[in-house]
Amino acid sequence: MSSEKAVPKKFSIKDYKADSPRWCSGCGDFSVLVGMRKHMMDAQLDPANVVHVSGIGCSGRLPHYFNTYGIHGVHGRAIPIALGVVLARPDLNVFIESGDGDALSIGGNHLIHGINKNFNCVFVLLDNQIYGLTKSQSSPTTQTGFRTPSQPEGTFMDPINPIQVALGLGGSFVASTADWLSGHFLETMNAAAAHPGFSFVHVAQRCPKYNPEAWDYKSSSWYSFLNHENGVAPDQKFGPDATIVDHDPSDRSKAFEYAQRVPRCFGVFYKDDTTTCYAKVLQDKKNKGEQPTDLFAKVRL
Amino acid sequence: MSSEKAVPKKFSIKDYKADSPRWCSGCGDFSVLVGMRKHMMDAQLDPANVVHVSGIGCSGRLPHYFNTYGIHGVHGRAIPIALGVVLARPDLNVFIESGDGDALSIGGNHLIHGINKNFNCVFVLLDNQIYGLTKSQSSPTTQTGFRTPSQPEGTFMDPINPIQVALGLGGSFVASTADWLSGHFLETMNAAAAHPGFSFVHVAQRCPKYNPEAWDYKSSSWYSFLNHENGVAPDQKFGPDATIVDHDPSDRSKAFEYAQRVPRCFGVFYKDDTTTCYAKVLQDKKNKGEQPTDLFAKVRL
Amino acid sequence: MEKKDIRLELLMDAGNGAQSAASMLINEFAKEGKYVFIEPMIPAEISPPKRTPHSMSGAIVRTSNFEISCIGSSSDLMLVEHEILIDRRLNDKEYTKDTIILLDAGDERRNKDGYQAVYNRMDKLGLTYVAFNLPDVCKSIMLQLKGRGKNMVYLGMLTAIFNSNYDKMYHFVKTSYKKLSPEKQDLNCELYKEGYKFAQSEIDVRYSIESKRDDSKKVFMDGNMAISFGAIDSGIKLFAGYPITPASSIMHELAKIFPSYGGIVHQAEDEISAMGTVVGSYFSGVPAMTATSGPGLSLKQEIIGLAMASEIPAIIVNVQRGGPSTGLPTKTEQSDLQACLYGCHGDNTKVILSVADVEDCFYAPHVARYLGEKLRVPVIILSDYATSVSFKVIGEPTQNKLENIDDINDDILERFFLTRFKEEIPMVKNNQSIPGEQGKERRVTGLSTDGDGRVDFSSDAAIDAHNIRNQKMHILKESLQKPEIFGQEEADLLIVGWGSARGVIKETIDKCKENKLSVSGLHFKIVNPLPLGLKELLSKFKRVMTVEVAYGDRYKSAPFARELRNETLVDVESGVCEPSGRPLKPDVIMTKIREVLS
Amino acid sequence: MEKKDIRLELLMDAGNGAQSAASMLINEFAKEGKYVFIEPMIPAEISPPKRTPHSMSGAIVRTSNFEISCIGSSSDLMLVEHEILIDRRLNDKEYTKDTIILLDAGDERRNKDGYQAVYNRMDKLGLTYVAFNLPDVCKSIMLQLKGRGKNMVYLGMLTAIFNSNYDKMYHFVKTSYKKLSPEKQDLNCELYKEGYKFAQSEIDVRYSIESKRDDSKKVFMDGNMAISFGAIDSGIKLFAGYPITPASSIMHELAKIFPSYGGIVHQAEDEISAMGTVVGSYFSGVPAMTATSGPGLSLKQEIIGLAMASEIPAIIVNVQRGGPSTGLPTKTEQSDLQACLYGCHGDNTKVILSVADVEDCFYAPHVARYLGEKLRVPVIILSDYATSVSFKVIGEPTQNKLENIDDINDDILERFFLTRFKEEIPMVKNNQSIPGEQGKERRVTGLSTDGDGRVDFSSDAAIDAHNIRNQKMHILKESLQKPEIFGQEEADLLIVGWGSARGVIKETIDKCKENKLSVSGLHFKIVNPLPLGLKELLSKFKRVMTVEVAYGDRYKSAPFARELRNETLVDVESGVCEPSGRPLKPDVIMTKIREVLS
Ligand SMILES: Cc1ncc(C[n+]2csc(CCOP(=O)(O)OP(=O)(O)O)c2C)c(N)n1
Ligand SMILES: Cc1ncc(C[n+]2csc(CCOP(=O)(O)OP(=O)(O)O)c2C)c(N)n1
Ligand code: SF4
Ligand code: SF4
Ligand SMILES: [Mg+2]
Ligand SMILES: [Mg+2]
Repeated sequence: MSSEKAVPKKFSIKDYKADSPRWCSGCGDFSVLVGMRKHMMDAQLDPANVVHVSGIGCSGRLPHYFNTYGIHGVHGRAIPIALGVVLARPDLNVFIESGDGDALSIGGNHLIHGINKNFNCVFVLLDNQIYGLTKSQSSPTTQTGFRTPSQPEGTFMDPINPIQVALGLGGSFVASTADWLSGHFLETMNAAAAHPGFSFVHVAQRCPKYNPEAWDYKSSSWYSFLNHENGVAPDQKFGPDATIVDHDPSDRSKAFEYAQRVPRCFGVFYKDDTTTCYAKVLQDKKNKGEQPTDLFAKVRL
Repeated sequence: MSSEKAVPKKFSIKDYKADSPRWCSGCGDFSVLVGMRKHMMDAQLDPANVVHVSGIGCSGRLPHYFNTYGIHGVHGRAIPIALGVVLARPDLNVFIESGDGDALSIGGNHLIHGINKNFNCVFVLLDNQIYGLTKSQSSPTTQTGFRTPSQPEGTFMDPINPIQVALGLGGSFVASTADWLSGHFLETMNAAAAHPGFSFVHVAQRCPKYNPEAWDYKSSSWYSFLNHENGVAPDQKFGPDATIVDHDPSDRSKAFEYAQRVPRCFGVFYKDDTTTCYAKVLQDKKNKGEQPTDLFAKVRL
Repeated sequence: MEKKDIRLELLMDAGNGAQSAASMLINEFAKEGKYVFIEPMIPAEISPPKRTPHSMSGAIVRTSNFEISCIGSSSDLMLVEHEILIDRRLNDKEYTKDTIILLDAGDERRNKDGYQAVYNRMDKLGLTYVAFNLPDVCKSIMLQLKGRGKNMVYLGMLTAIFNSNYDKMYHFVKTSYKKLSPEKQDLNCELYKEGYKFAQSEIDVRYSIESKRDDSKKVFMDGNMAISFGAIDSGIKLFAGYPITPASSIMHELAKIFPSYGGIVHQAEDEISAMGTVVGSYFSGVPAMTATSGPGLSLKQEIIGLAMASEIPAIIVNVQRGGPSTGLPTKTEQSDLQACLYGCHGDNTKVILSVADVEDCFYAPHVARYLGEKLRVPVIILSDYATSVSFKVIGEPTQNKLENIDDINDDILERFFLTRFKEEIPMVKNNQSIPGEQGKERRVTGLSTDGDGRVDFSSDAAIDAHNIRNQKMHILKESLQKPEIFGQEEADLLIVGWGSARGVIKETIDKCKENKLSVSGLHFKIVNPLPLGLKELLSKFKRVMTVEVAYGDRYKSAPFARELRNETLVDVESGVCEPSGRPLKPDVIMTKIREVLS
Repeated sequence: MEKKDIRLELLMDAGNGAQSAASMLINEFAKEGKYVFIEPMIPAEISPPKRTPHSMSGAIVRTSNFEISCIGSSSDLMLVEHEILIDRRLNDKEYTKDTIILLDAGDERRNKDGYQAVYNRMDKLGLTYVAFNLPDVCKSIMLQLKGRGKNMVYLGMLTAIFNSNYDKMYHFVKTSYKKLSPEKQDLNCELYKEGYKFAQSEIDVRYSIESKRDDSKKVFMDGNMAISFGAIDSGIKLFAGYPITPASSIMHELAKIFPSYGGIVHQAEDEISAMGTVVGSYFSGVPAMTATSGPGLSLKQEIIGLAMASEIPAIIVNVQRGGPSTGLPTKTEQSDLQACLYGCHGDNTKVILSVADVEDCFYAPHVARYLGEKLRVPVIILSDYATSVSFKVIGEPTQNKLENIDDINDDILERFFLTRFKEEIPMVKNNQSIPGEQGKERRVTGLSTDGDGRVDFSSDAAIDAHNIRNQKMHILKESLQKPEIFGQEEADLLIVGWGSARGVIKETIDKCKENKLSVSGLHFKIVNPLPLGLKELLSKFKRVMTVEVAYGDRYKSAPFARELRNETLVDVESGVCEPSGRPLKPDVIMTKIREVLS
């Protein structure tokens, strides 16, 4: 290899494109796909150094559509698989895509421990408030009263609030955005990627097929943007009628408040770049490991 | 059967005793065993109507030692099994015993969903801050720096705070007590059993064998009691030097604060008797179900 | 063309209503007294982009004037929306020289080359096809319906082609769109009418089947509906499940009606949890069931083992789909047999039932309860994708409203080739009381115990428990009757299958009889344990081979062949063992038979 | 008594230090040039109450002047702390008429009747026993040590009884208690000395074994340590696990030293997660391993299937314990074979290695890497409780510091009866790049795909993938050599086993030779796939039977017998198949052999 530095290759959006998606038309997953490609281009990530990891669901198909490395795993287990990538190869950029069922129902335990371990990745929770791929059963975020084939008289438990849960579990970066807020989405992704640790990004995702009522993307009066110089700026193009709330993402108690607030908020709820990263600790241990000693020293007679 | 009401039989403590335990001497599980027997006697529960459900661990052996019904299940899955009992037989009194590894590591997802579903049971988390039965690996609550065979240079992640997690998940009853505070323990159990819904009781449990440093049961100056008429009174006999803090268990935000507080607190952090109970909703649906219609009506040609 | 047996296919882009059109058609067929069987073809994605191979959605309909028990091998008629779908579908090779393809040429202007390529392909294959263009009137009505409604045109066409009752069907169409506005309802009816007229005048293909009058009550349901109804009728009171294709519809069906029958449907956070809840319920004396498919089965293994070791009954429906791993969620396979048999660590004893058809689906829960509660073991009901989604017209089953399992009807046991237990079943734990019983309080555990249920790690306790658990299964083994034989008890060849293979085997053997081939068939419903006397039974045939929708080759026996080989030491070959995702086909088996016999 | 081969047992209440005393003793034995093998007996609870049957803890030590490969059948000497322990232990029937029992009668005053009952029992069994009372000096020193130290007395006694080197052992004791205060160290040494003196003067039992001089370097480790060292030497860089007996000590050992070798130890939140992390790591090009036992294996099944379908290597160590379910965590069994083979839903192809002894444990990770990476499949290494905890003195293995798997030593492959692959291995997915490789970006999935890795639900794609996956395994099958045979290639009887059965088979066949019995042995290390030519091999024997620590009976073949029957159609009987929790015993096999041959 030559010792001169190669002129950095400029990656264009098409360098991130792979197979064509098989979602319903109007599905918010398309916008997420586009937004994430944009983010990778913005960050000029070499596709060869990117790994997308997902579970099963409509959202779980995302990795197939990026021309990067990817693991479309099994239902609910994207986080442990991604941790394997991160522990093995700290040089890679790791993204996780998970649905509300995938992350909060079957995958709940890994979410607890992923957040707690705070390993470096961007975790994108595509919340369409429904099980898409299995044809519309209630998910942990389905709105109360919404009729589904598994709860035909209306979903009867109160939905879990994913942002509150992530904060409760001690998340070091907790943000929320929406698939249709393309500018806000992109900036959120950029901020998440810049954060060292487990960046939890909740995405309001449209499912026109099974839960069109979940998110009213045509109006913007029902939500607020959290605004701060250390956060993400409001998206006034796509969310012109949203109120704007100033919120310092280092304030955890306030973050809890905003997480529970009506109208609901998009933006960065909480961020702390100083939390211990599990993978980093382990990698440091390994790197500072003394030189290999005699393997059998201890057991030799 | 005679139509006259039978005179209620008075159950004595020995009616709750079964096999003799196989724990290390000095283990806090003994105190929990005694405390729970006392509670059952106080409440004059018919042993035939009690079911203890546990996972695997030293703590998981508890059900064997009560002369009631019991299921010593598999590691981490006591909650789903107990839910089965509760859904099937709302007439039974259901207790769950789970260790810190059982509940917070492998069983984390069921804890999320057990708390969220808020079905009627008393959930006892025996927190010795260590994996006892498998010989002392770090658990999610092991104190930072504590050396264990799995993290021999010292446990390096910050411990999970079980009380904060339970509150974050929306627990309807969240309390903490200690195995050696026999009066406080008993009262906490009584309060938990009286609560309709998922009563989360955290128990500081001594493991003299593997983690004697976790809880300093000989002194009481390092903790406080939360005190309130709707809570549990301080245990001044066993905790004479503990400070006393007034806390109204209906105040969730304050509960969060106390959960994170140093010195740590014992008592009822939060209680809300009005939260929807999953099992009850399902049972009501079933009970109000119209009379059986013709099974084949819909499919008959 | 007067026929006894016709298979037709309607293939459209997903979301265009092929399945609902087909089910209207066969409803009418069924009312006319025909026998019908319908297998929907469902894409694995919700609404994959149209005009791609992935969007192929539709239905295969087989109708006849005699009882049919499988979907058959190839279609007589295929009505196809565009060139990509037929191109995709031809790969499955479910056609013959006599197959007629009606190809809508409406998209030809969008892809002339594509159409031409398909025409060439069909020419090369020697297939008869008609490329048609719908009349403009249809197109303009569809425009008013925002592009929808083509399925009604096709339904009209099929009504004409099959000489079905136009008036009744028209009425049916009219009443089927209750949720639409009256105008839209009318437009759909119009489309139906225009399709009928179009085919009447322009399409020169006709089929008819003489309808049989049969006044017995008939019901029309698919395998999963039958399991749900069966669960209710068998006295199960709790269902715990987690959504997974193709098992989910059992939960959906129950969610609608279970509460009226005193039942509870619980959607758990995952399959492990659902399994735990079933165990908790059954321990408490309330019969409970879960339903899942491959990946979910893998997750449930640990708790299935707990149920077995702690002698708690549990009913698990596993609807097999294409595998391994996430595999092909909307395709059929029979590859989970061994995961059911051996999936859980340690020595395993459990009962595995399989279902041959929709009727079996209805009665399997009854038998599962009987065996599960008598033996106090987990019982797995193995169904498969094809059975779960295939609708069939069947005689209305008698309702049992079973409470106490001892009241189970002998006929139901007979259906699964089972004799009622005559002896007491031994238990590892002598006390098998349920909560509430006073003075009999007890604890169960997955740890080794003695007969009193006390934790005991001694060799004696372990060996005793192993012996008793296996003894229970052996009692069942001894209670099994000879499985169902089609044809002679001695012949040149025996084909063997289980579960959904029954219909295909039956039909194949019928054909063999017609062709005077010395071939018999053997079919199993209970696949674990296997009955006694199998070695003698198989030894009467010169060759024995299985037919399975599962992998096998010269080095590796297909799953059921493997079990039979071990059990009998007879050289059971893996005859037809192609996990293609499609059900077994009598023609493929016939070809294999001729090859073997030649 | 001059002997070639002695087995002794030290049984004490849990927590009293029997195991550490025994390991000091055998360390010294080993240094003296004896061959040693030690099997600890560990209760399933941490410190069960003393003076109960549950508290039995101890060690069985076998020592000899020839290479030994199993723990044997019965003990020559048992030194036992009190009457309850010997009573419990007699149930296991590991004694002969020649067994001498030294029973500490110190507790006799607490339970005269109990002692008497045991004396009666031993009398009835015709056993020789010596009830002894420790001298008061020991008691008073132990008092100063708060009741501890009895194990040192016993160690002193054993030194005398075995004519071992007192000075060296004294020194060893002295340096072994570094963590104690100097006074306590001295007290322990005192106790040791007093024990020695006591036995010298009061106990009239002596054994000696002529030590062989052998100057080659020796190491002393148990199976799990060997696996840990092997993992490091084989170039594995990541370990992800969840604690479970008896697999945990692999994680513990690695946690201590792995970082110095560039490795990472990750304690996951559960077994599913650990498995996922292994897959993520291996996909990224970094060899990774997990280790578990039965219940954990059941949980891992789904992701093992993902690894298989998506062609990601993964190394899974499964240390078998007593089952089913939670079973007997500190007892041995070989009952997970079929869960490994078939546990995951759908058609499964994976490699299963088993280990015969401590040396195999060291090399198994190398072979697992070789096969896993070449074939890109999951590889399971099957060990068992007995192997995992049994210490053995072995020649020091050569270190390989393997990086590229193609550099693996032929000797290592040979050890597992394997030939290096000569051909290219076909892959379902043509592109098998790892992250970082530019222009070769790819996605993997558990869904069905075509050769380009694109999701494809067509029959053709599914069939192709099935074929290629199985073809890979067949290439391995064809690369397997004939497994190890003990004795002649033709005989009246062949006994067959796998994994930890090797030593017992070897020893049994040696005895058969001595007794001129026409019996051979066959042992497998790779248990899936099985080698070609087995039918021919087995057919040369009049009868074939397996010896397994797993359940089998007249109706149900033991697991390995079942596999062989299917593979060969030879009537392989389940010869010795008692899942007692104890390792196979040559004597039990001999009895069976005589029964069969008579
Ligand atoms: C172990 C397992 N259980 C169940 C399924 C079936 N399944 C596939 S996707 C899915 C849920 C999808 O919902 P969500 O995670 O919200 O994703 P979405 O489709 O809405 O994007 C389920 C239950 C599976 N594939 N594997
Ligand atoms: C599936 C499974 N994984 C692992 C184990 C091993 N195991 C038994 S108990 C236990 C943890 C015990 O810790 P904890 O839950 O804190 O209980 P304690 O013993 O401390 O009371 C583990 C990992 C098991 N039995 N099953
Ligand atoms: S079902 Fe919903 S989430 Fe899935 S592809 Fe369609 S619109 Fe998107
Ligand atoms: S190890 Fe700890 S928790 Fe377990 S029995 Fe002993 S003292 Fe109790
Ligand atoms: Mg969703
Ligand atoms: Mg613990």
